[in-house]
Amino acid sequence: MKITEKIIEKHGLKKEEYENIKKLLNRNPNLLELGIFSAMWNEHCSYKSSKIHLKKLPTKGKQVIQGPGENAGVIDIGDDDAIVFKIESHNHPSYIEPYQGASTGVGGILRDVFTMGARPIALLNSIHFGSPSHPKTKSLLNGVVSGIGGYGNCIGIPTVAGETKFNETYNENILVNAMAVGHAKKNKIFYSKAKGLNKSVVYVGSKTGRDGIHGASMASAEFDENSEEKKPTVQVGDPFTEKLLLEACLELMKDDSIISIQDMGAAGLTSSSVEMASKGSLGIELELDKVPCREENMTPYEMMLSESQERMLMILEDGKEKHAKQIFEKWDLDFVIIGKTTNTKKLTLKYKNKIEGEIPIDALAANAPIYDRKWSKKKNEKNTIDFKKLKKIKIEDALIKILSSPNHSNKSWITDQYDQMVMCDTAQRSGSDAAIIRIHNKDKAIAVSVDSSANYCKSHPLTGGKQIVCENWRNLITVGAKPLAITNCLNFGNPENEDVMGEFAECLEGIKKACEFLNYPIVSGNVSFYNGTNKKNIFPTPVIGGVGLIKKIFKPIGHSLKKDKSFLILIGKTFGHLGQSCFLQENYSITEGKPPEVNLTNEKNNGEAVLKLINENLIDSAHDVSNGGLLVALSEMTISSNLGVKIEKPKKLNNTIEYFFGEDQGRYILEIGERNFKKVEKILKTGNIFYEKIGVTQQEFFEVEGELKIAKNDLFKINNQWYNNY
Amino acid sequence: MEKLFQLNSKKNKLKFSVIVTLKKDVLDPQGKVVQNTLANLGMDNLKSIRQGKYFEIDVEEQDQVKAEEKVNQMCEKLLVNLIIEDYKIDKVK
Amino acid sequence: MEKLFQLNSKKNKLKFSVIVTLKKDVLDPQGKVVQNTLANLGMDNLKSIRQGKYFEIDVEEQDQVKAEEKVNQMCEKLLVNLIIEDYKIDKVK
Amino acid sequence: MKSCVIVFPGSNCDRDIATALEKMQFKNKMVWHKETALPKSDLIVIPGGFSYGDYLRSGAIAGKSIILDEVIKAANSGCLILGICNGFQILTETGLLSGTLLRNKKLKFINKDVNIKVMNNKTKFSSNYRLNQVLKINIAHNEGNFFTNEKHREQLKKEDLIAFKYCDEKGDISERVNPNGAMDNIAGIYNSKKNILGMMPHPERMIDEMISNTDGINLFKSLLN
Ligand SMILES: Nc1ncnc2c1ncn2[C@@H]1O[C@H](COP(=O)(O)OP(=O)(O)O)[C@@H](O)[C@H]1O
Ligand SMILES: [Mg+2]
Repeated sequence: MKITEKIIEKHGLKKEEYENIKKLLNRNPNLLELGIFSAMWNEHCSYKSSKIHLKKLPTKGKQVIQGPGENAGVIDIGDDDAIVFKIESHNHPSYIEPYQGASTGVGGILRDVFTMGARPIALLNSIHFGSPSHPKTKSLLNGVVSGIGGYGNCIGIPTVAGETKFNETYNENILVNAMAVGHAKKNKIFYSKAKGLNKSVVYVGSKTGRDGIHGASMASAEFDENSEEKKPTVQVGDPFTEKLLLEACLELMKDDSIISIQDMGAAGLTSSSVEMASKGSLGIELELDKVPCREENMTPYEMMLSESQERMLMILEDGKEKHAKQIFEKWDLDFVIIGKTTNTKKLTLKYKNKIEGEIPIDALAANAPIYDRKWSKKKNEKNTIDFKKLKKIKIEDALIKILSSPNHSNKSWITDQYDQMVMCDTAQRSGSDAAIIRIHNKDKAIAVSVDSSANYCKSHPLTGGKQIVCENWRNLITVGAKPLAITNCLNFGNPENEDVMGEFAECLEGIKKACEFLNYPIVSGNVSFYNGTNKKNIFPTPVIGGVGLIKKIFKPIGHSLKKDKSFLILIGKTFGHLGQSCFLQENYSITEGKPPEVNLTNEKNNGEAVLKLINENLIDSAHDVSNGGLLVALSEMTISSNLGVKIEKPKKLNNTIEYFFGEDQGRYILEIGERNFKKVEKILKTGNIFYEKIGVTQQEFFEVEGELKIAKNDLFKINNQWYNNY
Repeated sequence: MEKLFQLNSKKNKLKFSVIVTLKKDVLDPQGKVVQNTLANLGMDNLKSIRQGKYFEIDVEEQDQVKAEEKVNQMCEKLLVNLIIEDYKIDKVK
Repeated sequence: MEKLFQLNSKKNKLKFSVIVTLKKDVLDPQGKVVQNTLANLGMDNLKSIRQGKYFEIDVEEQDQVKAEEKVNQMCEKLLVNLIIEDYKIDKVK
Repeated sequence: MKSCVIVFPGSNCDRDIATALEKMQFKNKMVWHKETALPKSDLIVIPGGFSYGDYLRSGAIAGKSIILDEVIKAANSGCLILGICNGFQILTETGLLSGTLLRNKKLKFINKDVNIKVMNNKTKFSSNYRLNQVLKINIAHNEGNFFTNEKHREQLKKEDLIAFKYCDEKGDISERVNPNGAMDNIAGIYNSKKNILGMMPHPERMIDEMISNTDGINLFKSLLN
């Protein structure tokens, strides 16, 4: 079969890349080999546009056991416990088929975590949709939410936190990012690096079908006109099989049978075998006749590029095959030795006793292209908003507008569809700043949260990058956890566009600065480029997933108010920054302006002070002030509890709108019992932390003196109607 | 008069069945498990089983062509996920 | 010889369809929601809709009566919950 | 008191119930569904989860496994059987309990804490509760919409076989607080000998103040009496 220009193009390879392939091979590739190159060299597997930027990120720290480069990151949480976690995007598949796209996204990220020997203990997600009035949004939202729930609920891992946002920038390209967190024993982590010659390469899990072979289907339709047209098929998730795979893997991992293990994710058998061999500087030989297939007459090309779900590749120690097979058969799963490791440093593919393809591993991995793409710096936006020209609005009306908007409405319509309690260690469910998961049978816990701020990142990528790391950090602090490390999912537009690449470079710079300052390293992540349509790229949307540690958990602290007549204090200075605020967006549809400054020193000091207060058991509830500002944060505390608040009129700022809706960073609201107030003041004063007493808790009413007084139940209703009516 | 009305109302209703099946090559996790279970229950000469959905739809409409068009719309708008499923409409007598 | 064998193997397989529906007096929450949703989508002359399951079963068996008996057993043993569901077997050509 | 928990492929609350039983001082064993004999037990628990992925009908495939023959034998000889959530669905599929669990009326999975009312406190499962006591227990299911024929419905009432009903905080039972459409707000039922309890809410999730509350504890304590 002749490799035409069309075929090369259909495989997403550039002309120069094809020339490069020929050079590396010293000959022309055949179709199978071309398919393999195209899979390994695409953006998703090779990170060719992002690699040089990602290299700059801080990935080390005392707490880091394994940074980026493995299936997931691993951190130390003391004793013999480790936490394994990662976030991944499934944006494009979810737009095509929301239920299956989202559910296979969850399945994929879970495999990344349990391949490393961890039992998954929590799922999170960050989902972004287009405008609620866009005709597709409703069914996409429904499909994605039930897909996420469908997978997590069935496999029995609690979905405990996430974020849901609407913005017309995602009209044609929604974002579905899923994060999984697992628990492992520190000395029982499994890696993907192959070791040893002539070891059995074993295929386990589901059978291989023609799922997601895009290049293949298109190419074959082109040059094989007589054959029945093969449509690209959507991957269907099978959480039941994944549950079996999870249990079987963990059972086998109890002893030392496994040398190396890798899930088959994107580019399936190809990327898993190449990755194992590449890390171990070995070769791999596969006999494709042995691959368990679901459909008849599958070709080597299809087997190598299939993205069928719920499959794994393992390399086993000599003599352990029988024992391992027994375990997988107990769980009704396929177990087949399909090849062996070699010293050739080549990927060798045999089919029907013939070598159908042979490629040096280095050509696929180490020598994959890397691009230093052109990028341009974002021009500083001038703060053009003339507040005097805006129509006057009452604080109460503005607040109601925000609380009843799609972006700020209560998310229980979503979270009630997720099993948050299975495994019985969820000490704090969705609804607070971070979820808390207790480590099974111990009295320590981890806190988890995912965050993004696309508007900030669009307006000023550098500040936006810093801000999301800080917001995520704050969310863990407010539940009393020491933030340890993060994973990140970088959702951006077309990297061949200089502005998009600029957003990427600057966001990353911001993330880097904040992570370094806060000693909050990045241990895993994922890049998703090409989000958007030909002409319109999505807003830059990096998503941060953080994990923190609560060394000894007594009672989970959240943001719902606990006692009547407590003091409410605000940590951090309020300047009243309204640029990029949701006050302007929801009330005036103004999206211009700069995001609030991020002062890393203040962030760190304020956060550490709050953590100290919580650790000394002086705080009854805590909430960070972010999107929406002070009044929205106070409303959230009220709505999630049985109490109201009575807030004093601000003394210094004369513009109450700025005071109540400004989105200045580094701020927290704390509820403190009167008897603890002196102690708290002392600690804050010694730490040189700016704070002000803003009011007290009370029964029944949400009140700002002289401005507004709303019954608590009404506030609840305002916040809870949107999803139910949508 | 009474009788005439009844007659009319009978005529007004047309009944259709819709069978929705997964497209070829799309994974059918349910079918797989059901097949294994049946085999375990001793149903050895079962060759293959695939599971789909079935709808019975009554439409208030006299014109069969129009009615079928309605049913078709229901399939495309809601009942069928066209990306992974095929469907077949039949008139029920 | 080759040909004969193929012929036989073709004959050996019989295809059936099974339609499983909820009994009349059993609540059909799914059908109800689907009906409401369709009404909201503007499908106003929808009279009623009920949802069921559909199976396509291949049996390795030459004798149609025996084959149908097999399918019937599958239904009674697993596919149908006889307390709440009815079923109907058809031969597919 | 000896207990055992039957584990099917896809069960996912098996560890949770085992943890609860052990915490409550039961001597518990796990039983894989392919086993052909049960350990000697006073209580057999069929746990929640998605046995066989809930494919076909929830509980249907697990209901056909060989170990269920042993469970049926044990049930007939008076052994206590507790089916939670998917376990309840399995019990109705095997006929150990009558009725069935249909899709939730809104066709959505529901996970939340709901109030249920103790309708009978004279059974081995409920003696530690007060009659009409209101409990707050977590539910998590797709198919919890209890349905049965009129005859069985009458029998449930006449013989006092309704274990729990969905209600509000005060104990009022109404359609408004019915999370899934269940007939008569029924959340759990007994067989006529009252040695089998099937319930949709998860008592094993409510034994620890740190995680939720302790409203589930008295179910286990009752069993220990
Ligand atoms: N898709 C989702 N999945 C799970 N939880 C969600 C989802 N969307 C929102 N939540 C939960 O709703 C609450 C509010 O979310 P958000 O306003 O983004 O919180 P924050 O501003 O503190 O990050 C959080 O507890 C979050 O975990
Ligand atoms: Mg927050």
